[in-house]
Amino acid sequence: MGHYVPHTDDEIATMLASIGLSSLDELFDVVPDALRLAAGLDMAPGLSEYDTADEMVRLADRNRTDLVCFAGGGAYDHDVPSAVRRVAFRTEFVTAYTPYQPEVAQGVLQALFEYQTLVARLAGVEVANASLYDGATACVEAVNLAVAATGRQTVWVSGGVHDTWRDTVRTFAAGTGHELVDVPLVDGRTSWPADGAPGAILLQHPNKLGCIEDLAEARAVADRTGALLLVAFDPVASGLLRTPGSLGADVVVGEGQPFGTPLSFGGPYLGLFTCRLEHVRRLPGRLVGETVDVADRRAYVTTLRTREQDIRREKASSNVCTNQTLIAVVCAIQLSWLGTAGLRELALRCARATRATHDAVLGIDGVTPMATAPYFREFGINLPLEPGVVVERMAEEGFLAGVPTDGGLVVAATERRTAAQIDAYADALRKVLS
Amino acid sequence: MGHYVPHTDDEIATMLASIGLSSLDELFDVVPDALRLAAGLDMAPGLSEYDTADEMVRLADRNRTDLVCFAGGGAYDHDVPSAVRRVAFRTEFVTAYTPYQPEVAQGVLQALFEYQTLVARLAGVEVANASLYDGATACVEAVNLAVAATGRQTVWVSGGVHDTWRDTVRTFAAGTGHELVDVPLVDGRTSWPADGAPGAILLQHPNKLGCIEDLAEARAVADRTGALLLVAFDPVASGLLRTPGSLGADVVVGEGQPFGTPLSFGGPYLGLFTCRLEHVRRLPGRLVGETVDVADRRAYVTTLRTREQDIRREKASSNVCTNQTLIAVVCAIQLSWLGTAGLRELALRCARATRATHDAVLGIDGVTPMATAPYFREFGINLPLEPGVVVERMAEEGFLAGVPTDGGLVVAATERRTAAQIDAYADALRKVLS
Amino acid sequence: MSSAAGGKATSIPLMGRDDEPTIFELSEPGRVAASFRDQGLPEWTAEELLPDWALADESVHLTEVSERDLVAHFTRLSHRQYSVDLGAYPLGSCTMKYNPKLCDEAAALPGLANVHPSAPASCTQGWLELLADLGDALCEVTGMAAITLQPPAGAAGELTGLLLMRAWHEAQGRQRTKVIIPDSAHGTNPASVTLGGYQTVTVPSDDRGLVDLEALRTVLDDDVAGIMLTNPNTLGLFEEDIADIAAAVHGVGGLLYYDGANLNAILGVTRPGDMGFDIVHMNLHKTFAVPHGGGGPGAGPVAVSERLAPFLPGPIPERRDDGGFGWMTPERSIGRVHGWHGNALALARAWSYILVNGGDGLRRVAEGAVLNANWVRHQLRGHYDIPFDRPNMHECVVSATNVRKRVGVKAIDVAKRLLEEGFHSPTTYFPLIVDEALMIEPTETESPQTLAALCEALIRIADDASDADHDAPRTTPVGRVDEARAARRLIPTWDARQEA
Amino acid sequence: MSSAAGGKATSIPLMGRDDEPTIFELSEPGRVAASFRDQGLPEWTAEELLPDWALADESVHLTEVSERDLVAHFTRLSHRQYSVDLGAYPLGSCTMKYNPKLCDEAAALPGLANVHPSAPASCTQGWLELLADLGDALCEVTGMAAITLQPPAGAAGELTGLLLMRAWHEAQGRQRTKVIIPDSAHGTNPASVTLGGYQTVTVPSDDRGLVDLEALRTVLDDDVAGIMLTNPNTLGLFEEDIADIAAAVHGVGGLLYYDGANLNAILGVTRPGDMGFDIVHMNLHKTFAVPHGGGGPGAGPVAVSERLAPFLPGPIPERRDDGGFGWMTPERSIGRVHGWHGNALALARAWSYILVNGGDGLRRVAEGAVLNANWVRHQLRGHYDIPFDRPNMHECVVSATNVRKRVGVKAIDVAKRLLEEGFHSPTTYFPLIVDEALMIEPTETESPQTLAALCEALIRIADDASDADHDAPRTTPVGRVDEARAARRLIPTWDARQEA
Ligand SMILES: Cc1ncc(COP(=O)(O)O)c(C=O)c1O
Ligand SMILES: Cc1ncc(COP(=O)(O)O)c(C=O)c1O
Repeated sequence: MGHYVPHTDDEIATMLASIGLSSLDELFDVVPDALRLAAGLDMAPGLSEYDTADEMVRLADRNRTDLVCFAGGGAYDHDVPSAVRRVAFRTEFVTAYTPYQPEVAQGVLQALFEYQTLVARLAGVEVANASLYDGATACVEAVNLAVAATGRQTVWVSGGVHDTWRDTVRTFAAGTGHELVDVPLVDGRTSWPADGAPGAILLQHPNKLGCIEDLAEARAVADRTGALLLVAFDPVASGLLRTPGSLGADVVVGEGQPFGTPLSFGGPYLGLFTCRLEHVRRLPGRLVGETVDVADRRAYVTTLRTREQDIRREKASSNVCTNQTLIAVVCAIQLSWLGTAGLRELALRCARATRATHDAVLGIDGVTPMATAPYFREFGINLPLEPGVVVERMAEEGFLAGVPTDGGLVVAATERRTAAQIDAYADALRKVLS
Repeated sequence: MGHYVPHTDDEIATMLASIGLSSLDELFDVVPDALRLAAGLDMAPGLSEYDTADEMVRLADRNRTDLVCFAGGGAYDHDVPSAVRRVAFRTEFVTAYTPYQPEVAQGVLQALFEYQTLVARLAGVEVANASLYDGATACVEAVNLAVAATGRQTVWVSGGVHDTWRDTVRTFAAGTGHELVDVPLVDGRTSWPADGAPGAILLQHPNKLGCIEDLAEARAVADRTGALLLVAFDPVASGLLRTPGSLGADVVVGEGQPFGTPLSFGGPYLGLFTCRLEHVRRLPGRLVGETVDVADRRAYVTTLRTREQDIRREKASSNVCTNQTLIAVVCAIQLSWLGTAGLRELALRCARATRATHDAVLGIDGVTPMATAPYFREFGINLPLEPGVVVERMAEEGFLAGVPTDGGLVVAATERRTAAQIDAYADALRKVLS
Repeated sequence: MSSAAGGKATSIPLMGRDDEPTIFELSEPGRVAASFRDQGLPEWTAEELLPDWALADESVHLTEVSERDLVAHFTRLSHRQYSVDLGAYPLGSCTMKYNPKLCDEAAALPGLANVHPSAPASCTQGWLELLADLGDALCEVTGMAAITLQPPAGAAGELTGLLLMRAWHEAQGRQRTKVIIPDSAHGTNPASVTLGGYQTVTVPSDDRGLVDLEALRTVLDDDVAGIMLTNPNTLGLFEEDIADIAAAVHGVGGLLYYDGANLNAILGVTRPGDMGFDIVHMNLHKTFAVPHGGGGPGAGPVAVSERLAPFLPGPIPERRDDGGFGWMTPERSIGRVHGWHGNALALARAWSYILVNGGDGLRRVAEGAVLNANWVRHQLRGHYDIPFDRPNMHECVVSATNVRKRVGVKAIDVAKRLLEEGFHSPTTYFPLIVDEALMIEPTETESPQTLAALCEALIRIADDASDADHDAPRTTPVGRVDEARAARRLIPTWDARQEA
Repeated sequence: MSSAAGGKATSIPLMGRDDEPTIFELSEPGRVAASFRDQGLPEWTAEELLPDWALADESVHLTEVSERDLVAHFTRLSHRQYSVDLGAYPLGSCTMKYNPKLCDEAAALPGLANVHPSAPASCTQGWLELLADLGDALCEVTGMAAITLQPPAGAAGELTGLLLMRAWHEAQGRQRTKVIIPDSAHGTNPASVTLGGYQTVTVPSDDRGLVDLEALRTVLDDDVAGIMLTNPNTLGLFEEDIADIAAAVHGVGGLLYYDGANLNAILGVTRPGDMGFDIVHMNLHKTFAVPHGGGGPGAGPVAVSERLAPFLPGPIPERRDDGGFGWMTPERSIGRVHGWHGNALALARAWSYILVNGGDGLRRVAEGAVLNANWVRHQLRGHYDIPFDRPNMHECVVSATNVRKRVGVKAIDVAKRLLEEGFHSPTTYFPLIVDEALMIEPTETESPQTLAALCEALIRIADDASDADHDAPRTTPVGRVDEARAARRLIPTWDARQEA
């Protein structure tokens, strides 16, 4: 229906005439006949807005949103306050482009400056960029930075990094030629090789089984091997745990979805990328900095642009252009809404719900822990049944039971989970397993 | 929980000290002890935002929104495009107050100026105010204006005016002492008394049975009796029918809900009030006018304020202060979205759906028309069963069957109703009546 | 305290100076935004459906714009509009507090918004429960026995109340002609009195700024139907003699009407019912976080004491013994005052606000509002006249008389200057008994930092006042607007302008 | 045509001059906005739950603000931001078209937004059907056989495409080292080539602004893995020799990669697949109405021809014979390129956009875009240099060289001046082969009135250019920003500023 092309027939005729054409087809005379799509696209004709909305609702209704969520694995079921939604999705933020003209983009630029400050604090390092795609691709960029910084191609990757994140790192390593060495978890903690000279060591904290890693030890390994320490962290954990930066991480990346972004079937999410100041010139993606305007008024602008692809081209630190700015704005607003006390409270409530869930399910026959190491907001269990089957059966009971990994199931509980839901979950699991 | 009082305990202490108090209670020392609420309010403590939202959802889920709507009677089930919702509820419109300071209220003022223009055009008269509460109270104000203008207390009120609207007019007449004379419908049209000298005659067009009134005749009656002609119109009808103003109405009022406002269980709706220029000094409520600022720039401001209660006090033309501005803004945006062609198309589609429904149900045994006069977007039927019972039974079948009146049922169909829904409706009604 | 003020709209000057063309100027023949769903019906023509005599010769001309231009036009207009979400709005008597966003979302729930008002009770149990719960809560807050939620605004509540007064007196078999209001009353009070069929008798305020009890006694006789009061009154002062006033009015068989515009000040502290009031209206758009929407919609429920309950407008939601809900109409009801059930979605907002605050939170609201207003009065002392310099409640009324005498700068100039400082202006020239009145209601949602910045600005304005202030505001989308010309040369529509 | 321009943000020139304090300056110790639901769990302390060695000594300091101040702060920031919904955004290569609001609402549907990405297919049939439908539609639009929806942006799509190229060549048992790109290519192309493990070989454009076929032939050898092209290219010109180019590249066993940033120009007119391309990425945030969000998120699906399908990232949604949907991973998949399924909600927006437009509507989009861009080129002729003055597609690149020579006013000055006129600037200094380049892409959603106003402004700027233009913009929230200083004296966070 092309509702969104405003031109009237008269206007089209006038405009065509003024450029010396007599039909819209002539606009495409430069396209060789052989390449013209004679019959047009083989697609249904356009619908009205309302029929379109009805179809979208039909599709949405075919998803189970009634499931009480105990799944995590990098995507967490947190509450989002109305204020954050309302403000973050104001059309000035939603329909703006990259702030190439800072004089009319102070809104987005300042929001990103505040975002960078908040995220750098969570990571415990000096610099955060203006966002990357997601946690998985942030790991890829961290590896690239480290290899460039150390000139060493080998990277030790902990088995505690989410499976899909490791797969992603591996996919891109095929292009860069990095050599990835898988490092196993032993009772829920990464056990590093005795020797070797990697350019970087990458681990996740807390890791995919929910276990809290020994970052001090990891730092020691990095020092011993001359590698950079790359930590994929859960930013919510910084509400209670020491920050990776404070424990010596060189690059700290993570997934920002927990701050204001719904589960969204996996995207758009938010790639957090932070590092020590010494690495800022290798930082991937955009960076906003404070400066002044001609009248010496405070102003913000994207800076150190010479790192970027549009200027440095094949020598750029990364190929990232479009990032996840709007989600970064959401994150900044959500973190401001939580505030210092709220972040701690959020982390504490996740930990409490997880402990309660842990205690409830480990009482069930045949359920054993995947690891004994301390956990924060999720934990792994071994089951007498294939985890995929358990997930399907639990769905029939109204629960998303968890995320299967390493033959077990990782169960997460956020501040949204109540005692009643946790009890019901345990009862359902007992029923499914019996 | 008082989440919305920002003060910290330290700040409260500092502020109290600076005004010479030592406790919050002392703020209320001026309230005699005998009047103090010692025990506090007998109400539950505050909830979190999320628990509050859950409770609101619980209540919302107890309403049947699955019913396919064939009810009208002044509240119509129209589609509202996303663009209208998104723009009208921008926070600058939602959280602004009455434009007492025009220099910082040009947004609302210009939107109202555009609203007044659009609504005056629909009515076919020169002036529209900035909104009243709803269609029913707009009728009250019309009667008050007419009585003041003619100095005659008697008002002839057509039986074709919605029952609830007539009740409302009657309620307020108790205060003003107007004498209301009910004028009956005969086969769907108002049949005016031969003689009498009313200050005004009020009819609805199309009327509560959906029938198109003979406004030319009404004008003749008004001329003969020296009364003002007050017409409560359906603004959607102006998409096809002659406007009341073009047929001689002095005051044209109506319900603006059909333009962008969901059914909303009856409110907030929008009282449309328009009249001929000669009556502008008796206009109830606010009026926006165009003017200039000191620099001769175009500007808008509320005008002819001397009519209003805050200045004229007991001699004011009305007591209205707060009106329905936001709904007027919604209406202006919806009318702009519909546009000239869209309004006509909307009216035509309502008329088509209503005709199709009419033809489908009148084929059913025992169903007879309440009137044979031409109808526009709803029509009345007599049923072999008590209409209230039919409505209940039809609800079980998934339909809101219509609005009962005068022992019959008035059935309406908008542009949202499809051939399939109309057939299903007729089948259900056949089933219910058999 | 940190330097920056949260509630100061430091970006206010951002609003466009360039004027925005009207939607009519953006209109272009043939442009269309509208689209309609596929109905699958025969495409009957208008002529096939309707009689010729009824059909218009040509369709009403509205606009012809694209959705893109429509959205941009109204978005740009929104950038020319001040609002609570941009900055502080200390507009006395209007209670321009911050309204929690959760209330917006509650009111937008499809389960509430997509319900036809005529749907039978069996299909609207959620709505009925909500309205019944809200009614109970409002009765508890005001100390009354029964309530109607129909009145769509305060003034509508007032008139409803006066009609209840009239019905009650008639039921007692007496005709009364007068209603007393104080000289500080809001304009809607006398206007409503007239529409209620009564004459207004004005009673003066004494030097405390309170109702002059002696003067009141002199006008009280058995022709008095009742009295309308706000408490705290429009000066923001608590009517300390309210018990005596009530006794005196009741003594002559009159009723007391409570104008609830200032209820925010006493939530959980004291109740109109306990003060002796018989009829109470509330402005949910002031006290219970219904946003003002540029002038409305609001909601003005009216609560009454036991003896007036039988006269309330109907229908009223009621709890059934089976736990369900239904509608009932009081036997001696004055009839309905709204086409349906009042501004229902506004009522839903108010309910969500009450739920989130709870009884404890509502008391905090009053404490915050009164604390802020008293703090402001103390700050302004010495810079503005304070005609009634005593502990106030939720608002304080100061006067620019001294400034006018000194440099000829009036309250309106102060108001316009404040706009330049990034704040909305206080209410000016009301109440009428204070000249050069500036009525300041900070509300509880503004922080001490914001109040400090507001007071600094007001003080700077008073101390540095000069002739130049008559040219204020200079940083707003338009400069001072010529109101006189608007009335002299009336242009109420775009069409009138075309002819003009 | 009416005088007023719908797309001109006439309110922009006054966006706030006052700067807005940072959220950190608004922060006040003890202030809280957050609230949490009642979990009904034991209130274990952190020490009871976690080992001491892991616990932080003090919590990370974020902010301490009220919800009211939070909302006002970000609302005011939004008033300091230009956006498509405020006015025209003729930013070449970015396709800043108006995005229908219905797409926003589609993406906000709880049934789409509240689904965990790990939920089993049995619980996400709606999502799988949506993704499968979208994939089919995008394959039809591009003329390809299979697709991955995982890449979250164009650059990610490029790199995914290059890894597919590499995997394919390896499967053929050969190692190739070079990828050819034209000198007019976007920066992400060479950057992606490097990350794909290839060397970039640049081929010049000829005097038509098209790939120099002869020059191309000279660099083609069996070490060439493939070529990356946009068509229309970044000059907005259609590569007329594309068939010969494809033949030549395929002749040496290379693959053709299509950078879909300019797909808007050819929707329903011609297809990369028909031109001979093997791999195609689309920028759904350009062509399919995903709003840019201030820089993202977008979506960059990659479609491929039959022979490359087995290498696609997985999992991929597939239709089951029983009518249901499931996930499958191609047997020789290069692996995943995103943590989950890509920017799913952006994909949902795109699907709603395709549904509402349909095949017919998409062709109209291309027609409107190309018509607008050609009309603009004709208007600007004589005022700006037009290096390649021939029929263009969706955008035209003009040069301010003449203006610079005349009065020393550069492309950047023209861009800043245009901000004063209430429009966003065109893309400047890209493509690199045009000096003082101004790359103008009006998009199809701007009306002729808007284009006329835009061209008038651009012409006025060129004709009246003077030294004063170096001071532009003067009416924006801030004046010209010192970018050099930002890099020299790096302040990437509020904390760095405190130390600085
Ligand atoms: C003291 C007082 N009474 C009555 C009213 C009228 O209320 P409404 O505007 O809701 O009709 C107001 C409103 O400003 C007021 O301030
Ligand atoms: C021609 C061209 N190619 C590639 C890209 C990169 O796409 P994205 O920004 O989505 O990564 C762009 C974006 O501006 C572009 O214009």
